[in-house]
Amino acid sequence: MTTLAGSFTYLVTFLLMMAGFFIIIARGNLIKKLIGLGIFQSSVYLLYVGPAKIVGGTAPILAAGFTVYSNPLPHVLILTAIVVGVATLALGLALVVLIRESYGTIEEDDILKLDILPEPETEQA
Amino acid sequence: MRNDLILRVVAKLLIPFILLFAVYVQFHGDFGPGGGFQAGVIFAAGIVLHALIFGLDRTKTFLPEPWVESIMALGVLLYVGVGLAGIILGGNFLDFFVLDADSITGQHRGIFWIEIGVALTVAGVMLKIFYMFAARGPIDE
Amino acid sequence: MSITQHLPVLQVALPLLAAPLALIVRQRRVAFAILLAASLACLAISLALWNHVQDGSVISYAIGSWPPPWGIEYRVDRLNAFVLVLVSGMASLVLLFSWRSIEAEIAEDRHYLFYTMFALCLTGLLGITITGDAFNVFVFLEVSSLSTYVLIAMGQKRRALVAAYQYLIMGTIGATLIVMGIGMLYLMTGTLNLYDMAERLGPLQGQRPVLAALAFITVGVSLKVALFPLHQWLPNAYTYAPSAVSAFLAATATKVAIYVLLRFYFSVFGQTIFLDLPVRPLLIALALAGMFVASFLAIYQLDLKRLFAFSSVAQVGYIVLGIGMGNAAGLTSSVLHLFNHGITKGAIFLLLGLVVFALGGTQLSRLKGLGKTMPITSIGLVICGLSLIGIPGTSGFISKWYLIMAAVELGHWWLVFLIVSSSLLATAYVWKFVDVAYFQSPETPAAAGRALPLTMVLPALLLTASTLYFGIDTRFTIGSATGAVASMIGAQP
Amino acid sequence: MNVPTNMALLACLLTPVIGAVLLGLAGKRPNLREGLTFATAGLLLLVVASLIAPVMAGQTPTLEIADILPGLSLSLTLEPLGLLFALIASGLWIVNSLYSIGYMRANGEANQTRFFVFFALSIAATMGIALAGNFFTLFVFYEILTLVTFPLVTHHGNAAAKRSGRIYLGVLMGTSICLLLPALIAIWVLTGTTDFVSGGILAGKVSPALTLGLLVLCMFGVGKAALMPFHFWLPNAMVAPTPVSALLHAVAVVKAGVFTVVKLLVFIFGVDHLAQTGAAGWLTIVAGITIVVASFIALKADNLKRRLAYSTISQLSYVVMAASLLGALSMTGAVLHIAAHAVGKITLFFAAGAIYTAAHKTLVSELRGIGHTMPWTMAAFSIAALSMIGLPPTAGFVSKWYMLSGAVAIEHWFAVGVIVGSTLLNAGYFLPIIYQAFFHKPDNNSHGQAHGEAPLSMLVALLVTASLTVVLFFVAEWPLSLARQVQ
Amino acid sequence: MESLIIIALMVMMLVAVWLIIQSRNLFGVVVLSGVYSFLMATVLFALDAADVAMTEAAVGAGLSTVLLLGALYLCKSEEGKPLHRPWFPLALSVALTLTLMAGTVGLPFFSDPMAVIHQHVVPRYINDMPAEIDVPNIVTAVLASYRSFDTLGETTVVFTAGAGVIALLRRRRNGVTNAK
Repeated sequence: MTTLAGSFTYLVTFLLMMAGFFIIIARGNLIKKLIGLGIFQSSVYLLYVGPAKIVGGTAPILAAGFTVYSNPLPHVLILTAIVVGVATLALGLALVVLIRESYGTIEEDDILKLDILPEPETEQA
Repeated sequence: MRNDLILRVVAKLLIPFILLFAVYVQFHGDFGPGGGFQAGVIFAAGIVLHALIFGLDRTKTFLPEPWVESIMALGVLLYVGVGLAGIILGGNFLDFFVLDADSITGQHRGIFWIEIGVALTVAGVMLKIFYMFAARGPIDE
Repeated sequence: MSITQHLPVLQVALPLLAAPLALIVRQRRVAFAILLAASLACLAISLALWNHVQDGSVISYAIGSWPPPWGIEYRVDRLNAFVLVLVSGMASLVLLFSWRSIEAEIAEDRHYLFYTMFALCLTGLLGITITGDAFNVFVFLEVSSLSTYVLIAMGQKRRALVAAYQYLIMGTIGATLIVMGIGMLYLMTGTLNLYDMAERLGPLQGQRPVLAALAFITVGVSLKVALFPLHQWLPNAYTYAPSAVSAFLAATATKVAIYVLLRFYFSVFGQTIFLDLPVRPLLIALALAGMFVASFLAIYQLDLKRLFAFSSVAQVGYIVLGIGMGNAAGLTSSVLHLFNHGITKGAIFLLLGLVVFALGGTQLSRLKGLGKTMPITSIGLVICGLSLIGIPGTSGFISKWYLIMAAVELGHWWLVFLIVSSSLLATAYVWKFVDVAYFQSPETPAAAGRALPLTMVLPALLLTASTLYFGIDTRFTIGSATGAVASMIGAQP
Repeated sequence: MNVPTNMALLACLLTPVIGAVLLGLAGKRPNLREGLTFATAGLLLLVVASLIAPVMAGQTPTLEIADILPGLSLSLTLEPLGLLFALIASGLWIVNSLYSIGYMRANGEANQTRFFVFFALSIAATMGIALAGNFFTLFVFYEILTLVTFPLVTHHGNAAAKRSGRIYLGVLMGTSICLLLPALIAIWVLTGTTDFVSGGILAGKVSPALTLGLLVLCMFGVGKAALMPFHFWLPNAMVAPTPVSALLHAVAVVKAGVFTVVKLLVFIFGVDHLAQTGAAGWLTIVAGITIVVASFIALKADNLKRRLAYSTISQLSYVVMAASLLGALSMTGAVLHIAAHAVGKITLFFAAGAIYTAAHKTLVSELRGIGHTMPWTMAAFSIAALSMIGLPPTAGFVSKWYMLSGAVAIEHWFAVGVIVGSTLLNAGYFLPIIYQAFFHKPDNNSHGQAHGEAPLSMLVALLVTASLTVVLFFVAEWPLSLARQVQ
Repeated sequence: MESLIIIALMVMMLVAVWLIIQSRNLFGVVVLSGVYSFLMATVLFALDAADVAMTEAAVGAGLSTVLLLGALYLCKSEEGKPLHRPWFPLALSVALTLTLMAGTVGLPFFSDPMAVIHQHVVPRYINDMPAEIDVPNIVTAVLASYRSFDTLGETTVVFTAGAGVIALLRRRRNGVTNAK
């Protein structure tokens, strides 16, 4: 098995990672940044789950007639990772909503412009 | 769309099944894919559907916000409680062997309860988040 | 079975229990009481653990009675016992402080949520510190991070929201990089237990994935440490967060991140890894850059909170510099400064909390003549400032002493010079406060704010006093630090 | 070591501190405050004096305060040199308080309580330096002294005070942290100790080259010794009230500097070690140059206090140079000169302050005929000036004599030349003042308004110190006996 | 064969991501991200990670999309600004990725049964679990018993998110109780 064919999951992992990272730093829209962040996080799934697969094996659920199972441990870990992802997204979006309420925009550079102006002495709504 | 008859009827029929499916996923988790987390999400989805069709206020009548908050907390409490039970019964934290004379049964018991804890918290949180977002109208200045 | 052998897990379980309880009661007094009890218990536990491991023994606790590496192991040695003491101690003090402090800064109906979040943050930090399982580190890192974002966003100004958002983005990137590194290590070793990992990495030294994992983890943790140039999130976060939160974060969050770095470098990879990658020169370079650039930026700040936030970035430089030098003295200085600077910065931000409480803000323009209006507070700030500079008699001097000693041992005289000259920059930004507080008179003669409650003054002064105390009586700090370093270097595969 | 003497050491440290606290509390009632100042100062002098006997008897009382780091402790020890310094500081404190009270009240200075409190604290720090048992302890108190004198230097709090305050802090802290601290740590790393041991601790442990390096770090690191090019903080500190200048120049700060220099040369580097390695040769040259250059600047200065400041710089370098000659005689001279210069220079500043208070004059050129209106002040001034020049019957003569003969003894003709030459320069910038003061008629132009002597307390103070200058000449034997023990 | 399906799905994922990068219509982006998550779920399923797939489908494709749409609705912001100065970020991310990719050479190959991850800790989960815990779904066993503490942490993370959202979005009855 050649290196490339053997490591295509890794290849995809890093392509996704790159894409997500690019969206995060290149895009000014706060929601889009969060989507990029989501892609960045999800790239990890493949890093873990990819190598766990054994061709010809089956899902790690004991059943008669199967002897080869894929590796369950990475699955467990990634379950956690997914949950962390959505938790982060929820908080991020909550922040975005509040930012929208108090700044009136969710474009990064507009916000930075507003922050240069002196702070209106009203607390955030 | 609140007063779309067909939608209401379909929902009335659908929601119980969704909740039932949630329960199935919850307890079938030991055998097939699924478990507390997925069950919690599906359960929340059912309630959310109800809220979307019959309106948030009606949903809140049988599932008020404070309850939801308490449910999220109860899930974690239950989980930690199972852990501490392990200590009280002379094992380590989250030690399921000691939960029953027969260690296998003990394991099953422990898994059962913590899965419920997970389901409670997840369902509670998902609902709460939905409530929070729904309670905020779009902003216009 | 005695309760004592369950102390390691209770260290984390108690605050974890306190969080949902605080949410259920929905009542600030009860929530506060629950949390104070929990954090004091944590402090007691951490001291007991610290005391237990001082003879060099290691406590290992198998959660669920599953032996490592199959189950998750809690493992306490002299290094993380020391950090546990710092974290839980600061938590108790800051909590006491927050009781009145948040009244002025957070809406009444959110106080119980503040305490819930605080409990979760504490849980996360303690969990990171005590666990012996790589993935568990990540999970609790997220618990602490998520709660931190919320705590920061609870600040009064709307900029707090943006600060929290920026931190959320950078923090998540960091955490993801860390989990990637952990994943690679898992793929190479097949285990997640840090110490099992260390053994199985032995024969793999120098293999590319291991080095890549090192890179991932270093960068990821550096984001959390706010190591220059990955520090952008820190100044805003510290500036706009509620006072109590700033104090707690400044004293513990970055410190725990540094602990993670130490743990992975010395307990997992082992020092031989440094032969394969130029990590040390890199760390030294970044640390120096941070020390100077951040100090320079600090000099030009107009808000005292922000000024000291930048100084935090600079001080992190000192800690990382010690790691970069990597000899016993250097590591000792890092662990020492981790503790000493935690105390000092905690004190500073609590004192600033007093200023906010009394005057409503920390812009230098508001602080003219502070030496007259709030004499004790400003003297406290001056003392802590001296500790930042490293004047003898303060705790800062002790850690700086070891740092310079490390450089002398290595014969890096240029480094000695750079270290001391950077502390002159510290003098410059501390002077800035002195100038405003003592040489400028307030425009409005009656600038004296409202009376300060004892529950706020007490923790602040206690920390200020200990800044001085640990500068004179160093048996506890140096004893623990040297012990920690011994356990680190001993833990090499 | 019997308990009482140890406790006496601690008492030396604590008396002024406690005094400071009480002063702060008594702030509201000036008379009580001043009374406390005297009580504290007197008590301190008694405590120090009580230590003379044991030290003369050859004891060295020692006291461990705290172990800061393994093998590095805050500890106090008393040896002859320290005793001499402690005596000077505590003795002159009394006189200085007497003077300060008059000065502060006559000139209606603000924040007098703060002034007296920090004055007491700086005395405490000075005691710490004098009694330091090792280099580390000395360094600690050295820094503390810088910090507690800072509020005194910036007493007026105006722009000028702030500027000179920043220079004061910058130079003293910069030099000590950037040069002295690395040297200290290096010495600790190399030898494993920083204790003051007669004969030094470097001998045999450190290569000549490294010794030279460390010496450079230490000598320039002690910014308080005002060795050029780190001297300029001293003239800048002139903005402070005159009692503070007296403190800086005579009682505490610069004395602490030269004291540190001698202490390091004798007890850390070791005279013999330096002699063998020849590492101290450059120091003689630098000190000599400082003496001459400073004297020339003094010659040009028209502002009286400025002239005195530069005279101080050159006088300090006498001590440094004499010590750097490493001969027994010159060392004795150096130690003695610390005392001689102290009493002399404090008199001069008292006089300058008195003139300012009574006649509001600060320029030398304004002093024509002032001897007629302020005879006592100018008489004292003249005596002190003679001591500075080094003429009998004053203390300055004795110390200078020892230094000169020390230089001759080891045939170091550069040093001899410097001493002789600078003596002429000293005469050059002091004698004209005296001559004008007494033998010119006061020119009755604009500011010739009638004025008498300064307030009594000030007059008394400066007469006391002036007479001390003379007394030291006649009873030079017992300070000498102390000084001789410093080897 | 299996591998080919997986690769095909992955390619589709990459296409979805490419479209996400390109598009400025936020609504479209959100939908696309849902599609992406769904593809991810199928990939995971093809990789025999049934539980993960199910979760990703429910959470990634379902919940996240709902949340995003909700936020979009609240923010009333459909159009992202045009991409500005993309070259520096692009260079940065490419450089980062290449360096990291270099590191992966030497990781175990896809579906290599001899890889250490299949050899070390896991065998006990697969072989001894029936005797120790005896539930058919090994993932459940590991998740709920062997590594139940991680799951506690996971639950705590969810709880944190929930409490956090309350703390942030709860409408204030009274402003900051500042005066006193």
